[in-house]
Amino acid sequence: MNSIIFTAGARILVALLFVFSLFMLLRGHHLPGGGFIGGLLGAVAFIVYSLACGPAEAKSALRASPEGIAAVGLGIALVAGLVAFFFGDPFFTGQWYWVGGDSYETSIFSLNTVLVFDIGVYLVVLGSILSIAYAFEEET
Amino acid sequence: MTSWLLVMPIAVPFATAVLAYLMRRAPAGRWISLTGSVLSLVASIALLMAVLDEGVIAAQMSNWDAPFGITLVADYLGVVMVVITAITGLATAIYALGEIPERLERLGYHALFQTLIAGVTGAFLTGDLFNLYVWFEVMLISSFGLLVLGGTREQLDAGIKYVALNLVSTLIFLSGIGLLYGVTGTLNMADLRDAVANSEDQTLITVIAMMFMVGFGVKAGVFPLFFWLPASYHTPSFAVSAVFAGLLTKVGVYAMMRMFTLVFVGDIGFTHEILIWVSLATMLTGVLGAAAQTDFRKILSFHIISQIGYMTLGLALYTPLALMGGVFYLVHHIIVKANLFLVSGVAYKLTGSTDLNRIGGLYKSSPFLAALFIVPAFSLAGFPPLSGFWAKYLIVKASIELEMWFVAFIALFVGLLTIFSMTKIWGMAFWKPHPDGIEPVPTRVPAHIRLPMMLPIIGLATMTVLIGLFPEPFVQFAETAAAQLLDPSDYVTTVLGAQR
Amino acid sequence: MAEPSDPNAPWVTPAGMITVALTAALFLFFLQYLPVVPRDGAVQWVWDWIPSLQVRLSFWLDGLSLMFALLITGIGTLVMLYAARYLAGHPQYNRFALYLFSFMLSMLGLVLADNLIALFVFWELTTFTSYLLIGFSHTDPKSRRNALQALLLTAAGGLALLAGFILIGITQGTFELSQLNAAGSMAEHPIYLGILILVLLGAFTKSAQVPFHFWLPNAMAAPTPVSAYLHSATMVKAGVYLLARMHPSLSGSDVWVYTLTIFGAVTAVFASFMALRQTDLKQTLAYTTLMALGTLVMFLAGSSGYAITAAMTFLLVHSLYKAGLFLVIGIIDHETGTRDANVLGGLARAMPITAVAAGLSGLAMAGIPPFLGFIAKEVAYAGALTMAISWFVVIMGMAAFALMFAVALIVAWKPFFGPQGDLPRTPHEGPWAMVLGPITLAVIGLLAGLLPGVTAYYLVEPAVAAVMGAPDVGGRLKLWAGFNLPLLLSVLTFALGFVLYKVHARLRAMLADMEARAIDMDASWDVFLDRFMALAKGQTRVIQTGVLRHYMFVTFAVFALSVLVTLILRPAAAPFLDFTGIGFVEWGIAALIIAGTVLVVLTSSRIAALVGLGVVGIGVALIFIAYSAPDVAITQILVELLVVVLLAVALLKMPHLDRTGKQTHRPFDAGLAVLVGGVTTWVLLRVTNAPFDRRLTDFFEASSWTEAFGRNIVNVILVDFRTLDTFGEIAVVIVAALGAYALLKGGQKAPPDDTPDATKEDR
Amino acid sequence: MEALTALVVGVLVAASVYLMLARNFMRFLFGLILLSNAANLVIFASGRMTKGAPALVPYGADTPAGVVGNALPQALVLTAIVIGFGLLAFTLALAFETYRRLRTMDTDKMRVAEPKDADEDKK
Amino acid sequence: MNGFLINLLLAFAWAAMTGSFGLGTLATGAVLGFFALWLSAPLTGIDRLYFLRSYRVVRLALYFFWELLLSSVRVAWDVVRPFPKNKPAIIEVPLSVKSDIEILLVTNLISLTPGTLSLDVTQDRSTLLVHAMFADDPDALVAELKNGMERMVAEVFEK
Amino acid sequence: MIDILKALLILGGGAFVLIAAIGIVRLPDLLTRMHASTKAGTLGSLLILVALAFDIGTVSGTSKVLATVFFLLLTAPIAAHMIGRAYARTSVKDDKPAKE
Amino acid sequence: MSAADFLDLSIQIGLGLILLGLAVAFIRLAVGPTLADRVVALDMMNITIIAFCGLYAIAIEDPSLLDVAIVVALVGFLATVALARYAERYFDREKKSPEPDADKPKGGGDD
Ligand code: NA
Ligand code: NA
Repeated sequence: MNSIIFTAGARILVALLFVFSLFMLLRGHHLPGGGFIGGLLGAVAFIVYSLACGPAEAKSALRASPEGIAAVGLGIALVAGLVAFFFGDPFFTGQWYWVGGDSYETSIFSLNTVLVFDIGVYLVVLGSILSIAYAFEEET
Repeated sequence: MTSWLLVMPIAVPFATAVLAYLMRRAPAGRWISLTGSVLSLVASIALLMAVLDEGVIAAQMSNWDAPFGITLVADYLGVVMVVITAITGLATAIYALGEIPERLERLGYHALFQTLIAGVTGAFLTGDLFNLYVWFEVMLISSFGLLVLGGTREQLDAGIKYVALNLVSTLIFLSGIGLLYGVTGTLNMADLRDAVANSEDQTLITVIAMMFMVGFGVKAGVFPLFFWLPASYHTPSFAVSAVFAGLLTKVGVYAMMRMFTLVFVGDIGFTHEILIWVSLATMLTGVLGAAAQTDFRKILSFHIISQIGYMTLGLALYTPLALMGGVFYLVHHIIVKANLFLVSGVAYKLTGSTDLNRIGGLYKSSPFLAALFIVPAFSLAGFPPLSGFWAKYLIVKASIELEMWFVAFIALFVGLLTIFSMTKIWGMAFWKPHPDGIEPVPTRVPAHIRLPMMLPIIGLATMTVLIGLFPEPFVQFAETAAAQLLDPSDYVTTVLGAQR
Repeated sequence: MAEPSDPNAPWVTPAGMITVALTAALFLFFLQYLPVVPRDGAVQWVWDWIPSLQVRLSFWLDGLSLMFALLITGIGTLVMLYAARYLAGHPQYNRFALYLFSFMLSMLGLVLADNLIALFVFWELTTFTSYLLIGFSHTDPKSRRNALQALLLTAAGGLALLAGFILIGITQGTFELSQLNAAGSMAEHPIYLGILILVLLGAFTKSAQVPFHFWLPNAMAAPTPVSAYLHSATMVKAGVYLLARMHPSLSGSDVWVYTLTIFGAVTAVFASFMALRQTDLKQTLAYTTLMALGTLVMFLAGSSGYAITAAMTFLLVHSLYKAGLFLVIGIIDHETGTRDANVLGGLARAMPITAVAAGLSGLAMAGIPPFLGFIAKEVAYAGALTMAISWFVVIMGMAAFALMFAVALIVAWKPFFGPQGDLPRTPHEGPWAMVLGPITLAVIGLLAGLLPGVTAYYLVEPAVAAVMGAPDVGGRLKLWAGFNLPLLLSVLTFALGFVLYKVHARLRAMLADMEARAIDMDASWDVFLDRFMALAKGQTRVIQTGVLRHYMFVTFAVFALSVLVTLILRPAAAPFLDFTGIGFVEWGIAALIIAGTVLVVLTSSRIAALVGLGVVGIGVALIFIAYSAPDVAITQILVELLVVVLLAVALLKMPHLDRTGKQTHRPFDAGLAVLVGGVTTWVLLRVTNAPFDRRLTDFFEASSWTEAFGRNIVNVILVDFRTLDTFGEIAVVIVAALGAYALLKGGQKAPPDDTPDATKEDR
Repeated sequence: MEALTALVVGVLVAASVYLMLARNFMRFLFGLILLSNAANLVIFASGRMTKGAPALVPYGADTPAGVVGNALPQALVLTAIVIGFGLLAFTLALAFETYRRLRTMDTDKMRVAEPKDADEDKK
Repeated sequence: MNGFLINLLLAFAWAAMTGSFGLGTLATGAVLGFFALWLSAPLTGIDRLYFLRSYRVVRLALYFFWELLLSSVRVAWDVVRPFPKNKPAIIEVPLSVKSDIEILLVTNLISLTPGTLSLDVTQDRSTLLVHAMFADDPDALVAELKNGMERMVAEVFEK
Repeated sequence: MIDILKALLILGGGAFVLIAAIGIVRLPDLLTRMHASTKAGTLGSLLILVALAFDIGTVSGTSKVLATVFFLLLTAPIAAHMIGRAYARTSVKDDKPAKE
Repeated sequence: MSAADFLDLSIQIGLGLILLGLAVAFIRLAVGPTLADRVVALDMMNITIIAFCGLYAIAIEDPSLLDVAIVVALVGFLATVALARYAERYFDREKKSPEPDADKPKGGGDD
């Protein structure tokens, strides 16, 4: 679109939006946010990118095809559910590992499948929306 | 572990879809899809064994008690639908090896196909109303993709109508869920049974029930909501139309059967009475529509509608025998109708068209295919001793037992008209010589295409014959399924009492 | 016309010989029961088939079924042997053999079955296999049409029969014929008339009684061995068999007597005249079959021993001579290339053995002593005198028998001993495999007449006993029964028959004239099918218009009506509007949404519509903000934004919102729209008027942090309490993306104007 | 507020039905977007609309302090919004591609799959 | 303005968004920011080092907010007075700043200050197209813009 | 005292927002209208956000408000520029009314 | 009137002003007449939403609505950008191929 002003703004905004999207993803379990909102924001970031530099460059910045990212995201979400099998729990039962303690109160932080699932959601939403947006962009 | 038996028939096709998509460019995609379909069948048979062993089984996803978490549950009806879905899935996955060109594979055919199977299976197994909506959507969006994959003008045109009408039904369904939740405060279907029964505003419940009936009615393709079906089913690739014909409308019928035996049973004199008339109109208009067509797949498409009428009639009559007939009909019809569409694909390969006026000569040069057509075609027409006869027999007997002479008359009369259409295909595609004098010799099609296409047809035809000749286990199964539907106390206690 | 066989082609093929051998073995199997059944009574075999449905593969071999079984397998063996030679070298002979053999088995099952449902299964199998046989010359459109006609008519009757059987099963509590018959007549049951009508519909269509007769002559499109088999001994007799088999259960009412008498008589006489009318010998025989079927039905109306004995004897005779004569016609056709009665003559010299066979069968048909046909006729007159409206039966019977006499001369005498005509081919004696059948049948027919006691003891009397439901009640079979009324009637019959033969050429012209003026059922069939097709097409054109907005209109109308009808038919109080606690902010937001909506509806600028949608989206997000749903609000805003972005890209290559064509439907659309909107509001108001059950929400609020370790309850529901929903949801998103991607990217590679082939290229 | 939302839903539904009955498929698409919004509002209102704090558990507490919005319908609506977006995106792609190939958005003229003379036997 | 600076900025942005300036938060922000920059590296490929002139930033900020207030009042007055009086025109302002970030800042600030609105920058980055609401004397306006906002921005980024 | 300040900020913000809206309706041409939305609208929002910052009073709340303000100041002029540029390119240069 | 009362009143008045602003902006959005006019109005509404979120957060004393405001502030401009870009690209196309051709959307109507 070769607007110098927009491109210059986009340089800041893309990074900002992307960081913000990760922020929304990570805090989503406790405050407004989560995988959907994060993924949508991430997609917006890369749409801004593609508006500034064209879909080809935005795609290459993504390092992987959006469809692939989405598929991997779905795989991650599925695995987050299947992990419960090895702990004798039903599908999608959240598995929590407390780092430095044995409960929420005593631990420093936790590793858990719930967040892994949300990351899968994030990737699916990001990849899918970008896939659609880029396809439209390339066809017009 | 019960929990995982319920999960695997859904999880396997999803995992397959992911892998098949990531490896879609290599020929690996189709083999991954095929392997996945085999595993799905194994998983669903394992579930079947468990259900036969224990009766209704249920599990709480994410380990939250019902009705707070999402329940997966398999009773006889649910599990048989899952198994038959896996069978249809495997059959069409094999068929696709021969039919689907690489171009469509690269566009993600296998992934879309597997998510379709996953969505259908999820719909059959879920015990949660909103979750049912989600599976409906998974199935629907996959079917959208598959329907227009390839992008011919015909497909796009069909896609517009298919998508438009299905989206409307989806939104009606979604609103219905919202409203029902607003009345009862719950989404678990077993929990809803009591909540609905105890509701003080039964008129409102009936109104919402009618909304569900309309929403499911579009999916099932009942009169007068079936437009999307004949508008589209003749356009996608044959493997796709086979799996559509076999499974998609049945999900609507299944959902109707589930909701109108488990939840909406407070005003049977109204809801089910209406459904009787809807069913009759469906049977008649569908079969008349078929009679008017001269295209192989269009005839088959209209017949789906007609046969759906029998299934909903089984529900509407609401006696053990009628429901049994409905369940039997569901299973029989999936096998038979999917197979007929697969046959139409082979006929197309051999003759170059599905327009009955432009093809012919198959009987002379492809007797084997002719035999494989005859079996599902006459089963569909209700000829004994094929599966369709027992299905129709149960429905007719149920209506005669109720002394609903008119219903029985229509059921039989529509059967006669079905014979008419099936013999029309037989006469024009098989008996009649090809108008251009072409001899559609099967061996002209290369073996690596022909064999994968024939194998599932043989398999499904064999099943049709076997069910017809040895219906007892299936009848008994349907009987138990019907009993569980009419008295869902097992279902309810199993779901609500499922251990965390 | 059957396809001519290649005289040099090998005819001893595996398919042919296996079927002949198997059928012969079956014949021998049943033959061993010939002494057993008269002595020890019925034999039963039972396999449980579908116990849950009371359907058993129970077989009941008594006099009636034994006679049929022997006829089916015996004639079947001869016909199959004949067919092997007749169709030697035919490319589809193997299929033919398979069909014929399958038909034979089905027929056998039909006559042996004791369970009504099992009987019906075999009944339909005979329908199906005969469809394949009649349509054997499938490249001929006429052949296909006639096969379909036979199929539809007999299947329609079959469906009525099924309904009748189901009714019997429901009312009588059993499907076993042996039990039903043992229980006696069900004429007193309130539903008896319904059952009777349904069963008769099945029997009459199958046995081609007027007015369902027309399929039978048309079915002659099949190769001659098929005609010989199906239309003599087997399929068409299935209806007669059923009436005989169910005689104990269903007879015993006036309806039974009069219906059978009248339908049988009308069929017999009508068919007789039609037989005279034909010039094609095969057609002539076909009509005599009808005649015989009518006669049999007429006599089954009776309940006296003589009436039933007459029926059983005549059934036996007819099966033998009719099969023989059909086979003879086949040989004539095979050897001379024609079946035209006007042309054929003087064949006796070239085909002596065939002539003998034809002569013997003809004499049996004519009812000349000492053939069994004579005895049958005698018994028939004796039986007729015992029946209700006996004068009618006697007159009708005499007309039929006299015509049979005349036809016998036309078919069996004239081609061999009449004046020779101009033949397409020089005739030779037929090959032995073909001649064996007719000569064997003719000899058996002669022997059966010469030894009436044996015939009676082993075949007729057990059959009669089976039909009557009691032994030793039949009439006696005697060659010489003394000077009595039946003998006098016989003599009268011969005289009448001879006169008819003499004048048949003139009669034929007269009949042709009459036929032209009569209602032609066969032509009506075509008209009926055309009308039916017109109806089907008309209804489909009305319903499936191909126009999306029609579909959409109906769908929405059904939705609105389904709610409205419920509200009208069920007690329904109007909901109340409670605006308390709604401040100006909420009113403002509502106004904004409505304003945006109105803009989208009214504008013809797509960009205005787009921003209008944006306003609605913003308004909805404001509702979510005002009612404390930040997650939903953010999602709503982001999604709304993406919608605008995508539309702004897509619209570049899409058309404007031109209003093209006539828009007269819009007022109706608006009406429906208001209706649907109103209905939705009504329901939503009613729902929200009621108190709410917060069970689920309370649980989520209580355990979100304490058990699921998350403070954002909405998110915890999404990723923990209801993960499966979310999983399905992301699956929807990804599949939507894949689908859209495939659509947008896949189309490019397709050729610009694609035929259906374009998507299905081979690899 | 449910009463007012019900009125808004009614307007949205009426408008979307009117749009979906139009011949131009773009209008259908607009109607679809409105109808999705209406369905979401139905769910939201069915769970009753609570003016209060968002459904969050404050730090340091085990359960929400005071009345908070009903979280379940929020989660359902969120799911429905995202699903609706997926469906809409696909439908838009379909409309786009259809126009590219059929050169019309007039659904009355979309008669490729069900041609006008399809029901006439070509004898 | 180099990568490190942007990274730091992003880390603080993160902290601001989380509302906690603890070391952990900042570190997380820095890591995430690094990741974000890595992703958007093709966009932010400037490696010239600038000293952040903080006092100039503050001065610029204060000046800007004051101008924003002034301009808003002026516009508001023009909106509400019975007969709006303005002489709009598009004027061309020669640009001396060249870097993207400077141009962005200049144009954004011009847009938010009295009577002017940046429309476009020519492709050679030499001219800024500005819409002026009260363009009685275009030349004076150009001079004012160049000596005001642009100079101050340039000073912020001065080496 | 702080309440009064908040109230004034709110009233001022609301007034600027409304005036900006009136501006885009009342002012004669597009570019002039954009002055209203870009400046008065932004300022109005800023004032209210400042009031919110005072209202919350915590560091985290304030920092969030600052982030919002920063984002708004960054994006609003860019958006305005895009419209202005599009308007200038599509209508002014060719001297004909912009068509959508 | 106490300061708190005055604040409450101001909040109500402020909300009223903001909603009125939305309504007025809607007029321009509906009237147009050009794409740019509508986009300006939409942009104005975006900014107003931020104000609304902020003020409503004060009104219900819940800062979590600020999250909504942040999102709108960050991404709201994208709609404007996308539409502006649409206008430019559409105009470029029209200029490139003013004569009707197969690939161009049918003209006519008012947009
Ligand atoms: Na069907
Ligand atoms: Na029997």
